[in-house]
Amino acid sequence: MLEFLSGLNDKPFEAVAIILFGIGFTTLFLHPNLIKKIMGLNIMDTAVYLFLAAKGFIYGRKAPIVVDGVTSMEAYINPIPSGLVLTGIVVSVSVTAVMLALTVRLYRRYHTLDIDEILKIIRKEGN
Amino acid sequence: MSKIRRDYENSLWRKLVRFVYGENDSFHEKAGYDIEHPETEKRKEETFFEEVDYTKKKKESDKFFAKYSAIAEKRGEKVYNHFYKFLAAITCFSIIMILLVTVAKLPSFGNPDNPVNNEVSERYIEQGLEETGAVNIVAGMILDYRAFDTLGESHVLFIACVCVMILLRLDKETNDPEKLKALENDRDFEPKNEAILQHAAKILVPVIILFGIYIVLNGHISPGGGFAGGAIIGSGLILYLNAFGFKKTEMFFTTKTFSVVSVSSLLFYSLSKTYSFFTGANDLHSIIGPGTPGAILSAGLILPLNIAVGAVVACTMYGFYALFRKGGI
Amino acid sequence: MEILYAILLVFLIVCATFACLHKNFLTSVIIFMSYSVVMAIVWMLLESPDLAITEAAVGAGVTSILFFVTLKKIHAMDQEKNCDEETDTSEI
Amino acid sequence: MDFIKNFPFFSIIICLVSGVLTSVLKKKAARYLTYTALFVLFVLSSLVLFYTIQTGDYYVYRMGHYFAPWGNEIRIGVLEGIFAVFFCIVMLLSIVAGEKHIDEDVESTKINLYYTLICLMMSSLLALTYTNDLFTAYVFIEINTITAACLVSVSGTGRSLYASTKYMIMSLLGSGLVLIGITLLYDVTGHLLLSNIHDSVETIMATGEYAAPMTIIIALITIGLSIKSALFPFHSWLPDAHTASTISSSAILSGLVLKGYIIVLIKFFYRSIGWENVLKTGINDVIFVFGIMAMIVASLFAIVQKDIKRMVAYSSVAQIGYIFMGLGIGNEIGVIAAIFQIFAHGVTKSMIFISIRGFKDVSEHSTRFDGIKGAALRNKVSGVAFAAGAFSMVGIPFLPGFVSKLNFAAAAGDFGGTKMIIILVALAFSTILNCIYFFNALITLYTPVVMSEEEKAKRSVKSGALYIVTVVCFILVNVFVGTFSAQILDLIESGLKMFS
Repeated sequence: MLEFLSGLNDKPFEAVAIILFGIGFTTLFLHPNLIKKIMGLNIMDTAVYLFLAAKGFIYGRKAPIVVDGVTSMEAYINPIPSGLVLTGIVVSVSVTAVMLALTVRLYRRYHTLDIDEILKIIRKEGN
Repeated sequence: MSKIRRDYENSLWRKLVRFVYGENDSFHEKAGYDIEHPETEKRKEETFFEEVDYTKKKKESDKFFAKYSAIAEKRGEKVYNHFYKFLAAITCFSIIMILLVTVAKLPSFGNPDNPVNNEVSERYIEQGLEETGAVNIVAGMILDYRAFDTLGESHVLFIACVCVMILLRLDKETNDPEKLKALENDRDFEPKNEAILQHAAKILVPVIILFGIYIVLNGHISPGGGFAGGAIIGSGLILYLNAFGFKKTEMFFTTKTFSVVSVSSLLFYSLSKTYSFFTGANDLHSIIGPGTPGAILSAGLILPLNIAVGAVVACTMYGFYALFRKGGI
Repeated sequence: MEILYAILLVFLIVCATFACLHKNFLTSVIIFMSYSVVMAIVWMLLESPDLAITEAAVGAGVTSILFFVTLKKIHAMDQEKNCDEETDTSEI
Repeated sequence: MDFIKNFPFFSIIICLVSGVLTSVLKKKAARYLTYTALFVLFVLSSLVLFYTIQTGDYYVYRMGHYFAPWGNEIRIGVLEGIFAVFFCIVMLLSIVAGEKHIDEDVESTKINLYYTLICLMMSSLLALTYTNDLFTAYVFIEINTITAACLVSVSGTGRSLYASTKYMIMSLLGSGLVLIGITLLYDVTGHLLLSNIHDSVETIMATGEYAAPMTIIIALITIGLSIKSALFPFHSWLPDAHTASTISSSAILSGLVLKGYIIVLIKFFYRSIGWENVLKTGINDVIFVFGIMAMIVASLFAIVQKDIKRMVAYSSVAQIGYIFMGLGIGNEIGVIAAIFQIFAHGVTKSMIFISIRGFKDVSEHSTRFDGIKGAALRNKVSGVAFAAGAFSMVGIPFLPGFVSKLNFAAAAGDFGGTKMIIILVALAFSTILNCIYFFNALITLYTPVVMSEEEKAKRSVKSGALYIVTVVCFILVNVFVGTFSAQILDLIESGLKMFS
């Protein structure tokens, strides 16, 4: 059954990134608790950025900082994924901050962190 | 016998199975912050009929009937819960398997002739130095080649801070009783001024902020840049706030400084980028030259932009913490 | 060198699963913090230092501080609600 | 390079700068700055539209000194021009109509922050229509998500906080899938620019080397964007979000936010994958099926609702189903009909949400059917507006809804085969369902209710003159889109030709 996964054995970082994406996605999707959902969201985002950073890596090449004037392409890895992931990390922080602010407001209003519980209270009280 | 049973009960595999099949007691936070689930307790000490007069018995049977219908409805909901959780677990598992299969077919890890290493990355590396003057090619790419993304990026951070302000800021003149109550008890959450934290902060805070400034200033030479340096300065300020309390921090960092610093650096960022985009699009000569690579004051606009982004990120990170903690910056 | 990759990656997966499965919030936030730090180290190994510094400062630093302050805020609201209703809640 | 080419870039920067400025201004100053900014935007976008119609071809605006694959680039054609003008009109009218009501719903000290959200929402919508780079689209999708979630939760009631959290979680699931789609696409093609991706996709489709991952990538990005634009199976966040938010937020959310993601999807299909390759992978049939299901099931849900706002929200889900069904048909006319439906639904649905707030004023803040009985007699203007919106949705001639239904039938006719039968049956059935719930709402609104004196006093609050003027403008815009639909369709057709 595992021969179609054989392509993964020389790709350790991508395989782990996809597994982490699965863990984060499942937690965000399944877990009723809000804080665990946000944690799942963070894990999902960092997993995608790990995948993107692993795509830029080239064996035997150094970080894209020009060292003593060498500017040939063979000396450095691909800088584009680093640029994209830098942008992505800040997006994850801002989304986490907004979600946590919503959680605090929800807890102040409903005194529970469980999103199904909140739905029941809303249905009962009507607001 | 029971010891084996108990080990089996809380072994990892049993927990995973129960997590997948959705009995939620292994995850349902008994110890955490949820209220205890009333109906599980209620059902245990449920008493049946005693000899009572007719009206009381009528009321009793109504309550009894209501409870049973509640349980029936609760069971319906439990079945739905199980079904929904099982279906959701299946969809997540299938998504992960599909992704694993696609990743297996993708170009291999780390070999030089991937489709990713094409003429786009070649130009960034080959002419990156003399076109942008930034030794750190990634910083050159972010703040000069693809600057529109990073412009959007710092506005993502700004809009997140505005959202947290809308949600958590407690203004004096709100008439909402819940907010006013929250306003008082936030005030008494002043940090506890322990001596240990204050002494540690006295040594650590200057070092952290100095290191953050170093990262911001050398953004185009060594790795780092506006985002990393700003976050370091922001956490230095948070440490200072925790150690010395709101009164001392408000001496040098109030709402006015926050809005002045973040708005002015965002405006500087937008206007300088408008200038460079406008001159670029209309093929006018822009007066910003790449400067001598390696020197601090080189790489054209990248240094001031790094300082602006560092200021925005530092203010926003500190703003997040202060808004959460005190409901105001 | 391969062994180091393997150890870190297995550590990442273990941290991620336990951060999501653990009942207590404070422990799962601490496990999440270690997840971010190890992610920063992995990015160092993948030759992208910019990401390592940013992930360490922003991911491990500020995100975890925000989680902690949310827990503190929730615990504070819990205390204040309790002194109205005198029901006990377990320590964090 | 004549000066008018800079206008799209200027409009994005104006939004960003005015967004930053309003966060520190006072309430009244922030409000008038937003109005002037949006009016200037409207003028700039219409000038750009006329310019692109005259030149008859798209042009590429290079952001900075470096050409496209290296630097950023925005691309402006007739279609982007129409979208920009449409966004400006609906945004401006929604906010001006909601001015008095925003003061009631939002805390007085935070109203300038509300206008910050509006400006940055506008900049993300414009950037999403103009951008030619996939990662810039992702960054502005994130800005759009955060602003939309905060627009829902700005009123601060428990229900709006819950709706905003649910919306945020579903939306972030969607953008997680979009992000992994973009990463895989970048990894396989090596480019982030939509037009360059097209050439690599052609070679991939030809050699078939990465053909399987290619379909998965298209599927991921399509599912991600359809989650964000509330296509049928993923629509559960939309009714809560639209019912709980304030007047202008619900108008903007249903009229504009959902459309931004559909525009990115169309751009992704047309420009980077190429319409024939999309047909080859068969993704459009999946969208077609979801669209048909949305039209039928969402309309059934709308009938059983007891709250008029939830009913209109479910009808939004049905109309989004129309758009995706149009995309799914597969021929050129289907896409044109879908794009026209984007305008028709945007203009009509925002007007309906604005008019519902008018009913809420005159019936003690209740939007349930028993509460608003006879409200249209008390608040004449919103009664007329709701009637116009309902007629347009149902498909009365001279109104946009009718023209889009006509186009869908024409597209079905042109395509022929079993799809044509399915479409025509679904169109007829969902129009009947539309009639049922919209006319039911109209009847309850127009039934006179005998009220005692003090009830009459309580329920006769007068909505401001500005509200009446803007609602009349909304009706005029609707009639304009309905009557001049032939010219608009030609513009869309010419725009679509230069779109790929």
